[in-house]
Amino acid sequence: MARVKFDDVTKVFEDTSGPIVAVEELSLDIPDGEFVVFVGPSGCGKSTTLRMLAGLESITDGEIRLDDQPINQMSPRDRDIAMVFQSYALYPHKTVRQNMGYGLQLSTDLSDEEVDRRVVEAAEMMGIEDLLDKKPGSLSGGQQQRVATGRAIVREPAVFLFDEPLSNLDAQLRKHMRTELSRIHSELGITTIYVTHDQEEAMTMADRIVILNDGKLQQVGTPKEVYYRPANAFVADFIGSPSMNFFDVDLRTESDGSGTLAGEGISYAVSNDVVEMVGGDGEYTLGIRPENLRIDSTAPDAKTFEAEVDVVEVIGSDNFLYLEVGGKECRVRAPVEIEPAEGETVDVTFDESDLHLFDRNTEEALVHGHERADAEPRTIEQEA
Amino acid sequence: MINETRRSRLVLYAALGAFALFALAPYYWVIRTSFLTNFAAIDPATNYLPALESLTMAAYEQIWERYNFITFFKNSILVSVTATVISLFFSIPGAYAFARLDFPGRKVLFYTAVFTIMFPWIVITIPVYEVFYLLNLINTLVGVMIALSIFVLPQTIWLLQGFFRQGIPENIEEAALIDGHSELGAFLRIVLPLSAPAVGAAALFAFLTAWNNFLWVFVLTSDEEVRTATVALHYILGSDVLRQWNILMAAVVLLVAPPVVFYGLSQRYVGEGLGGM
Amino acid sequence: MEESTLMDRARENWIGYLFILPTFLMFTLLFYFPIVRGVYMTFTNARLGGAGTFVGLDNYMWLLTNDLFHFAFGWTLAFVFGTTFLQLFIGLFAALLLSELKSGWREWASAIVMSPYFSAPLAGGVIWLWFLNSDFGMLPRLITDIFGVSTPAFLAEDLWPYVSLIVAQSWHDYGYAGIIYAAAIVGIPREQYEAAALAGAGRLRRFRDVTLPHLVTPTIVILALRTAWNVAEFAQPFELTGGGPGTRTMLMSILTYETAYVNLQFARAYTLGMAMIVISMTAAIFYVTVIQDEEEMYV
Amino acid sequence: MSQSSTGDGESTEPTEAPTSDKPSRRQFVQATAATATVGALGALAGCSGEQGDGTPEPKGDGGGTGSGGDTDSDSGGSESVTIDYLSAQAVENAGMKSHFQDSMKVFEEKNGNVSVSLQTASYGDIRSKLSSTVSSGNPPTFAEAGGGGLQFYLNDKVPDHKPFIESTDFLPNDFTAANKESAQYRGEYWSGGGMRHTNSNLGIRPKSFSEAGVSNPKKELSTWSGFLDAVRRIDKNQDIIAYEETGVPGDLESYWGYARTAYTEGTDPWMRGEGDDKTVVVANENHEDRGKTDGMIKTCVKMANEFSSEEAAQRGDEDIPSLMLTGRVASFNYAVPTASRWTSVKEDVKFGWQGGDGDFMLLPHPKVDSEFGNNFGISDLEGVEGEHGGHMWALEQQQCIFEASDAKQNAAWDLNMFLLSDNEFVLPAWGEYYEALPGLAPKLQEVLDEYDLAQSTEQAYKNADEYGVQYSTTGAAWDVPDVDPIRWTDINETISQAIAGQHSVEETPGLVRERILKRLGQ
Repeated sequence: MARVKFDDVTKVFEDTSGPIVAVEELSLDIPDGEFVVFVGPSGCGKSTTLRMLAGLESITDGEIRLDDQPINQMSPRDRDIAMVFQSYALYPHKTVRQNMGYGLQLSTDLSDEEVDRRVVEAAEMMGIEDLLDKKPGSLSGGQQQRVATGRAIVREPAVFLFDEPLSNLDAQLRKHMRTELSRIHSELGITTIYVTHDQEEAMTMADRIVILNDGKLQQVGTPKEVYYRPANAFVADFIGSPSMNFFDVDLRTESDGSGTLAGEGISYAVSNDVVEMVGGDGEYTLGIRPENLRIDSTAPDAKTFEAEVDVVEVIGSDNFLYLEVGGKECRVRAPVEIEPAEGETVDVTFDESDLHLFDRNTEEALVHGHERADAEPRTIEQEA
Repeated sequence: MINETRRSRLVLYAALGAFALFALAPYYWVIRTSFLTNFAAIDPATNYLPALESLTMAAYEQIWERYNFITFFKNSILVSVTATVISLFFSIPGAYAFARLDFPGRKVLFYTAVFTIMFPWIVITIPVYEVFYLLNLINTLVGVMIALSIFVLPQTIWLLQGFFRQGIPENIEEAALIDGHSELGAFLRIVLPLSAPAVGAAALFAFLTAWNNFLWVFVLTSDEEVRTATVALHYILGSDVLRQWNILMAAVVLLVAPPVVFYGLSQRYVGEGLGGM
Repeated sequence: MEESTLMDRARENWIGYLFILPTFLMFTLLFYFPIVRGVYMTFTNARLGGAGTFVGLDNYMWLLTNDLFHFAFGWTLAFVFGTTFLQLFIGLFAALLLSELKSGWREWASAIVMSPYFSAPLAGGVIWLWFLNSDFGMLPRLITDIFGVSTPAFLAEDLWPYVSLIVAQSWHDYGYAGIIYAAAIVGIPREQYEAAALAGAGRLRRFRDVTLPHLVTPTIVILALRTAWNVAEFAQPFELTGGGPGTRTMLMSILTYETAYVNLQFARAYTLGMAMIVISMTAAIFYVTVIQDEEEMYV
Repeated sequence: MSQSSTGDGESTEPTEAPTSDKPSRRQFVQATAATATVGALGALAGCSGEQGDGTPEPKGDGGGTGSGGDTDSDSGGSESVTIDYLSAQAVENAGMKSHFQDSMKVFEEKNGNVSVSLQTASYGDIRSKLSSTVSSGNPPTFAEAGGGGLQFYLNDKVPDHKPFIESTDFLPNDFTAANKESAQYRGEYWSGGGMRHTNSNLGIRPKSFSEAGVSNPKKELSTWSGFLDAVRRIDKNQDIIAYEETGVPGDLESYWGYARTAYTEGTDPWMRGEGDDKTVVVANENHEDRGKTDGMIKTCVKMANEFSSEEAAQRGDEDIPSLMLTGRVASFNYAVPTASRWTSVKEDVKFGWQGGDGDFMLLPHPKVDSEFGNNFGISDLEGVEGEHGGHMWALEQQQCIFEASDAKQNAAWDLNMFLLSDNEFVLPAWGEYYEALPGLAPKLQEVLDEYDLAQSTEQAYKNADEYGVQYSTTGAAWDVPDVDPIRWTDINETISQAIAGQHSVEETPGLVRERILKRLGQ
């Protein structure tokens, strides 16, 4: 049980071509028992952060504290952590039982019976009690994953670390394991840090999501926060699937205080509220999620723009429409009854409360439509 | 493997047969000669398959009488085994460091090591002799052992680093660190036991290379007492007068048979993974 | 952000250095020091027993104007080219054939087929000397008996000594390529062949589309290593033709040996050695460049 | 006074003599220091071994021709020394090898405090072996250094041998002519002589020659014209190589031998003149003897081209017995006294003519007659007449003492005298195990008296005896430092290349000349 604190943590790798900053001045406070997911594209520094916490990478600068105790100089075995690797890293020459019990034998002075009791307990929890006497080589990927998780559970550590543990599994199993891991977390209540590049995994599992890019912290927040109030265009783009549509637009203020967002193939009238919030004319990036776009020929013209249908993907629950707007692709998640023919021109609209506006240069978020609209954020399910 | 037909099997066997012939025909002529008298070996009247009664062990007997082959073989075995052990002792950690640890200068050091594999040895015989003389190791078995250990070291490192790079699961040492091992412990208790097959293969190659080595043993010794079988063959060949083909070929058989048989017997155990990649 | 000093980094990675240190001490003793010394000697006129004085680039001038060196350099390149590729192809062919056998049979067959590689190179020279001997050798006798024609002197006549040297060397060393290829081929997942077969690919096409792509790295390794080793090869060609007849098959390695130990001109021998090193190191650099790319895949 | 000791001011009095073959600590320290100065290769050894006042102190009497046994009284008092002796002769064949091993024990018994560590290398390897040992400062005490010994002497690795030679009352007088010529360089003795010599002669297969109509080989084959005639007939009518040149550069001593047969009185065919003032005869347009020398070079190449196998340029002499005994070669010019070369191939070799049914017969090299040039189409030789003669191997067997302590050097000299003069070693060595001519002239008769020798051995002895000065050691009389590269590379390699078809017959002498001159720095 522990609280994890990152304090201006920096990691620099020396390379022949010069130093590479993998993590830059990361500060983060993770309270005891929280399930935190680090997410970001590959190379963003999320794994490095995790490995620094595990003690597998040295910390170039800054401090990591575990329950207020600095652990920078501590060796991995003294940190009271357990880690599950993407490759599982099971010992091929040991049985599942030995694999799971090995850490306990090395780092505690528990009796063999006690170790075995805990191993069996963890195995039951993971549903692998039948596999205890097999060697990893004869197990399927999913089974190996369970063993690796079981090996971490047995340790009853202060912190669980997961480094992309599910990315070698097929989609079905991955979904299943997600709920499994969430269940285990709620059962054990151990602080968990989980690294993934899959935003869906992050959204479904995390108490809080930490989004990293290029070694820099982008945003920390609950899944809803990062979904509805992305701090910048990167987060907006990264979270949500299919990802957000972006359009370069100029805001022209009308005499009545309202305005029009105009860009290539787009013209959309916005209320005074929005104009007020952005602070007047200028160049912005308009972001709008596919699930917030609607095909609606009845909507007012000022809030509609035309688009040509490129491709229609029927996935059962929804239809994914790929449209062309001003030469750019625009993705729409539409209800099943909306199924335009390819090549058809349709009218597209959205609610003002769903728009996001970003500074075109800094990419910082300026306006989230629903903030002023005061609408209770709708969940994806409701929308569907 | 797929769509087997009788005909393609036959073609396969025929091609393999041709290959075996190419590989073995020169050996056959050597073995045949070694079991004949010197004159019968050069007599055109002797058939390809000599009559049974013309076969004789005379050449081997003479070799045994004339040359101290027991000493030579004893030396060969002793230095080859020692060189194998020493080179493994050095190369296992070295190759491991090259393959799986990351530290400043690793690449440069690795390339310098690779460079030694490809170096034409004949160019440095005299300076090497000097070094060994300064260390008082000329004409000693210890000197030969050291020289051969270093001689086989580059290729052993090369083979092992390839294995460590690909044959050991990712992150396994890190898992061990987290489980409570020190870095050294992770290497000794986890990585090493996993490397047994690769170490076996590297040992085989090291042994064969040491056994077959001519140049260094030749340069560093002149006493018969410390001569190995390979160098002894050269001396038998090089003596000005002796061109007794049967004896020469018997010596070749004695020299070539152990490594070839040894390889034949052990390669199925060490099998694949010799590639060094 | 404070700068980490060299010492800090060394301390952080102590285990890596510790693991490598013994090896490098050994290498220094037997490689680096002698090499440096040898390079120095190329700028002196050191001879047998004589320390030699500094002569600048004289030895290199001698080298550049020496006809035999020109010939040996060219022939060494041809020899290395011929042997390396022949070893590569024979080895590949052997590995492909062996991969078709069932495991169990395969081990024994490969022990036989690869066996020449495990004989001492010195013995290889003697074996072929005897096998090709015009008067008592097996091959000339077989050819005469079967075809009724007299054979050329394989080690003396026309282009035959060149062919013989290349074939004998290839005989001895194709096993190296064979073993590496065999390991690579065994490592190719069966499913890939089955997928290709389902897609209607014939044997040749499967080889091209499935096998070949897996053999790129091994091929580069074999090419580079064998190039360097074939340059350095001494024992076998020395026993087989010794550079003769005349000096018609003089290789760099034999010329170096003779300059050092017959003419006792060490400095010149080392200078010749430098030329060998140039060839080997070209291969080495090529190789290092390639594995560097390769290695990045692991990072 | 050893050359190397001159000005060696830093020599110190040894506190104790080394008692084993390990280098003394002092040597070790010096060697280490020298190596620290990079580039001191070769400078390591020589001077460091010198001890005391630098003058080796040979003892008075070498022990007469009978035995070197009773002379150890002043070779270091009660000190015992071990000397390293590097020999190629000791491994020439099996019999020789055991004889050497036994003889070393005999020697040790006769010289109480000396023990010998016998090291061996074949003649093909002894040169490289010595090079590496001497260059790095670890020379043997005594070695069969051959022509390389001269190099070592000139580089101060080998002391002046004159004090040793003068310490005996029968040297250098009892040396064979070949040893006298070989052991000295411009008047200085750099070696203690060679144990034995062999000479090159004509070898024929009587069966082939009698079939070709030869009935009195000694007469009919005594001239090149006669020999050529017979060879031509054999070449035409028999399925055999009529004449095989042993044309690998290392075995063209055959040519060295018969090159002399265009001359008389032991005139050197290649080089004349004192000291550094050398006149090279080969292809020398201004020299009256040019035709004789060039003519024999051309004869060599032409004989090989017309009669020898394709492999002639690679043929080593050791191949010939097998070939002749299986009826593949009818004649060659590299026949040596050593009959065991033949019996080791076939036990019941019929030596000598045997009414035309012999397996192998040894004759003198044919001598050039006035018609030969015309007969063989070599205009240089027209009208030239010469004598029988051949090459005498003597340089190759020269044995040198290397720089070492006085006690070791003296022990080495004792060993040299033992090998030269002790009948217990000499007679079985050259009469039984390896038929050859002993290095001391008086021993020849003793060998002849003691053993019943094969025709080939006896004839070879006779040739050396009868045509004395014509059987000389090629190169020994030149007195040039580069004698070995000139003989083996400039002359032999060039001729071997010609036999291999790399040069034409006509251009060969010119190339030989060019290379010799370059070597001599002229």
